[in-house]
Amino acid sequence: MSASVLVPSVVSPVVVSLYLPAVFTAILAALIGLLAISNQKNDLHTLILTDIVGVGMLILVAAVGTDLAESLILPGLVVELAEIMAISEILMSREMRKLGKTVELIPLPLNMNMEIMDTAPTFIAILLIAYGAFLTGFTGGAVAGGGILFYVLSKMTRGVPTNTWEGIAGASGIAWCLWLVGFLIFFIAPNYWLLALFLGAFGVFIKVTFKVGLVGVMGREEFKREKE
Amino acid sequence: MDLSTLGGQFIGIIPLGDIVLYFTTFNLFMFAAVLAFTVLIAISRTESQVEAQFGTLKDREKKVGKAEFKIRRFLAIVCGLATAGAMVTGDVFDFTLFVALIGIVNIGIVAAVKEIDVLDSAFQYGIIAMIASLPLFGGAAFILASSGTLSLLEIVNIPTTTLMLFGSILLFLGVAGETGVAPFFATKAEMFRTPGSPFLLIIHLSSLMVIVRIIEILLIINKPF
Amino acid sequence: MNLMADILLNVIIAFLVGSVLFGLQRKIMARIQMRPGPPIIQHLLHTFKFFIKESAFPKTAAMPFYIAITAMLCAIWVAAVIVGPVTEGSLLLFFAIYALHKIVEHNAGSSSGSPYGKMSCVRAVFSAAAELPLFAVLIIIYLKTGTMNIGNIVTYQGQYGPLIWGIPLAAMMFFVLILSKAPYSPFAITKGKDIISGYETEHFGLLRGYLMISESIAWYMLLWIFLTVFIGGLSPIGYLIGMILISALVALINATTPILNPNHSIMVQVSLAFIGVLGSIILLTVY
Amino acid sequence: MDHKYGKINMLEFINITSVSAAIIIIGAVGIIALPKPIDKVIMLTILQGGFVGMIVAGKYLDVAMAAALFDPIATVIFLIGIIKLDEIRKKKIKQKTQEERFLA
Amino acid sequence: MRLGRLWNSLATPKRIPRVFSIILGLVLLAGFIVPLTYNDNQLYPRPTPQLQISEKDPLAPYDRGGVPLKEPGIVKAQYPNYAPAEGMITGYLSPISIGVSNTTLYYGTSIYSSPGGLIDEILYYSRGFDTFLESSILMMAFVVASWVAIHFTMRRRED
Amino acid sequence: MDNQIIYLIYILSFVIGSIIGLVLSYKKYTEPFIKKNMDMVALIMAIIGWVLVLNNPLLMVIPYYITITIGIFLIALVIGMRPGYGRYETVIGFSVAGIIWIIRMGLT
Amino acid sequence: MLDVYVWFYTGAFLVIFGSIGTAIGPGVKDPLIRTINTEIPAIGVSLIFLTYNHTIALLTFIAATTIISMILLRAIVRLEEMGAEL
Repeated sequence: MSASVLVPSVVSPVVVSLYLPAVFTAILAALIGLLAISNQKNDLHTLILTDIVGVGMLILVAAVGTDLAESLILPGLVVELAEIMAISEILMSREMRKLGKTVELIPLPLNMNMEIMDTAPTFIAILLIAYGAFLTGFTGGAVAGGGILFYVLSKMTRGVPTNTWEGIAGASGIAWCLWLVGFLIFFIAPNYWLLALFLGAFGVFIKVTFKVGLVGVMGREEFKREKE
Repeated sequence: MDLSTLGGQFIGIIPLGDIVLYFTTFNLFMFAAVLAFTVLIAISRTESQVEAQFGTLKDREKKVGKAEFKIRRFLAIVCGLATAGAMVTGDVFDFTLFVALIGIVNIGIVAAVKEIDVLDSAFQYGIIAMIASLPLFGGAAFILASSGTLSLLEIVNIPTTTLMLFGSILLFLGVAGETGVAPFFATKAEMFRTPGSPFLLIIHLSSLMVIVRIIEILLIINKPF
Repeated sequence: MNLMADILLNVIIAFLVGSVLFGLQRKIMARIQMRPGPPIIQHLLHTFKFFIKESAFPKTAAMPFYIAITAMLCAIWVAAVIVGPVTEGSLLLFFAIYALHKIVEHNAGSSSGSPYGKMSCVRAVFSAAAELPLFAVLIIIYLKTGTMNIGNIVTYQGQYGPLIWGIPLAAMMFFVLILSKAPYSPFAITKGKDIISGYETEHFGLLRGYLMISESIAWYMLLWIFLTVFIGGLSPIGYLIGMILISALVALINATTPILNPNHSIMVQVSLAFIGVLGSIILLTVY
Repeated sequence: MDHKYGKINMLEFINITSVSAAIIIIGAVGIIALPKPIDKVIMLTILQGGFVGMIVAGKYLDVAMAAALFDPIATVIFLIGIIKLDEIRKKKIKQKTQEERFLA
Repeated sequence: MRLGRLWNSLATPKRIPRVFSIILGLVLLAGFIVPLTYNDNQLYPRPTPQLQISEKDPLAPYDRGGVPLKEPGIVKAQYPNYAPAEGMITGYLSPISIGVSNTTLYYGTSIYSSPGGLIDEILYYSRGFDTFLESSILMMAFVVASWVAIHFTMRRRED
Repeated sequence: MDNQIIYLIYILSFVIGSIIGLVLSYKKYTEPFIKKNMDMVALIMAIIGWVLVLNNPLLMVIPYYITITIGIFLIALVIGMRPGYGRYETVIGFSVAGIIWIIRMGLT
Repeated sequence: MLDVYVWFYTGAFLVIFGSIGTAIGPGVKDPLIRTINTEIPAIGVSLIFLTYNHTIALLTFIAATTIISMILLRAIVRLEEMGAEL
């Protein structure tokens, strides 16, 4: 394996030649999204359309085409995900307050008698969690969290009390601290970099998993609500 | 061109791998001021608004509930720390992340209130913050693509290209959107109608301080001479 | 020790001159409106008066905050004096101080719990949108002179003549900013009489005294920055005459114009800032 | 890729990449063109199938695995959403008609 | 006073996102004119796309050399002097990934090497502070969303 | 630094003079400004004050800052009087001093 | 090498086409349809990531897209259930 195959001294000409079309694609997509937003009066639609603007941002970052760019995509992605979640929650709470108690929320029984809903979720969820456990870090967290989320969403696990919720949130807070300790070890005691790496990777993994799993707990409220 | 032309005396750096925090008089002053405000917020109670009621002679008192108080104080402290970080970071992408953190926390501080109007402006502000993530990260990516580095301490020695100028304009728009600054303050001003002034202070503080800081960064990236 | 004495000296000068200028301004406004008007010393006496009055704190206030905010306002303007006349530091730092001033102004209003303070707070946030672009005039100065250091700007002007001829639009923008900080000005929406005294409504006694001290220092400092940056290298007498002239001009404008509606005030300032920045950049590229 | 078909030139283009590209484009056009949500979801699975093909062409089998795991999830989520919305809308129409009848 | 009415309408919260998107769109239009000068002397460059995979490298596309725990991989960082253990994480492979890379060519095994591998070097070490912020952003978003969900959406009958 | 101390002294003397002038004038005049009489004491003080300030090189014996301080104090006494009072005196004092100053300039 | 360009331009096409479809496609007044349409640009971005060999970013993006569409669907269903008129 020659060194140039491992790490070249400059960015490869393929990436350089693709930079212009990539940036144009991103700008076009963003423009379409922005124009649509500027014509949009419905708040929910605006929220959906911001997704496209986010796509433009991801392409802009990816177009740099280095390892650095890849590691910068992850924050962008996370910011996008995080904001969409917080804002959609605010939108719902606003509408709920606006309508007040006059409109009673009618809990609907959901009759989904699909074969796939009984067998698939457990299997897929287990696969995802196992796979996520291999990956660690952000990716692993997102994958495993997606598995948990999916499981919670499609299974009848009702009645998760607030305590459990706070417990999960607390666990992810501790995981965050683990990651922080790992980060500090890197610079205070560089000899133990391996320990720091493991702390960091698993801290972020646990944190992201639990956090994503929480979405499922929130989602359960809507999709699996039965007559109270 | 060096950093001391803009911010006064160069005091020192804190290296964290590729991300280097640096201090000039200017950065240090802003850092200290933001931290002072954060401490003040952490120890303060909230005020209660007293409003006259129609029809009677009674007053209505609007207070911040205990659960609301706790979460908002927590978010306000996080916001203060993030702002303090944004004051001293010497890395463009790190700065954008700090700004994104400030944006999401700001939304959170107002999302915890009950007034519909305030929630509405929180939502509109959130939408702007989401749209603004495009110019924010996109601008940083342009700067990276054209200069080959993200560290301000290196960029200061690189001659400006047109793409860097374009990237920094985008960066500025992104920061403006993410912190809700001119002329988008209208959404933000609406959010201040709710009680809880110490927490609202941090929203305003963060946006103004970040704007001051982004001007320094823009001047570092774009060297007119 | 010498530095400390220097700071103290400058702060006292700033306070006294600022107060007297405020008094002068009121006097001129009164004469224009055919009233006798208060003595010039009135504003200063008011400041002293508040220190011997009883201090009361509203029950609804956000406690340590409500008090600390006045001390904060004082501290940042003292810092401004240190940056300005004492050490001749970076203009950017002065910009930061001004931004902090906006924050404190905003929060002095809202921390009391009074509806008037709240209104003033909302307007302060709103007006920050307009005043910061005006303050961004400092960037134009940087583009023109290539430095942010006040001392270097003064030497630059010694070489090439006052900046007010080179970048008149920037000077205009800064003047609008100064105007917006003056009491009774068309842009003084945070202290408009429709909301009693704006953010100061619920600060009594000692606290009000501190607020007034810092306002005087702020007025002096804004004028000082204007004169130093745009005219440059004046003798103390020159500064005094310049400040009196600007105060008189501001008083003339204030006495003859109504206070604007908040939205309009903001948009007028934003439009002025827009014209100013664009025009200055065009002027810079032409020359 | 598949050079055993190399006799005819045209067939050289029929490799896994171009086939999946074609599938993807069909899926994309289908998603936009078809009006009914259920049809859209079916086209979405086609689109995702093409996407997995693309990844396989790039030989990133682990990514293909993850994509293969997540695609059905997306489908199921959309299905749940569609069914739920359908139910709500039907109920609303029913309520409306009932109200109209009551008024009449 | 048409101007006044325009100013009033610009200050309506509901309109601001739309105004912002129009302004942003106008600025982005300039992106078509700006000369996109790509500086190919970047930090952390990577080989040509698909090069490693066609060279039948089992660690593609994240192979940057190095021997696990012994020799650092090749990393072109910004400030090598501030990162004493540079390249070690890139070179590190977890036992699983060593096993996988010995048996097959077509799994981008560096994913299994997590913790370790190039992206981890950037994410946790040389630009670790970014990750710190990133995970904080995620955490704050979840704090906000879950707080709103718990206090408003779920307990709506209480107020 | 020394310069600044001197200016501080000037300002202080102005402030103190104004306060004293205000207090004394309130004692002296109990009604608002109605009569347009000239106050001789104030007139003399204003003339002396303005002459001292503008023409301090004439008194070579005393250091200039002391002269100016006294002059400013006297001016402030008159300016700082109750609203309406002391206006004409100030104008007259200023014009007398100005004439002297012009003559002095013309002679040298 | 050709593959890379096929991926890239297919991705770019999907991004632009999908964006247009999401913005003004038929029936996008229904938020559900609009959300399904956003999947097209998402796949396009995935292909562009694949072009640059951003493997880990690609994996995370696939997971994140699913989560985002779930969040959006939740909001849609919920708002519809409330009968909110936005």
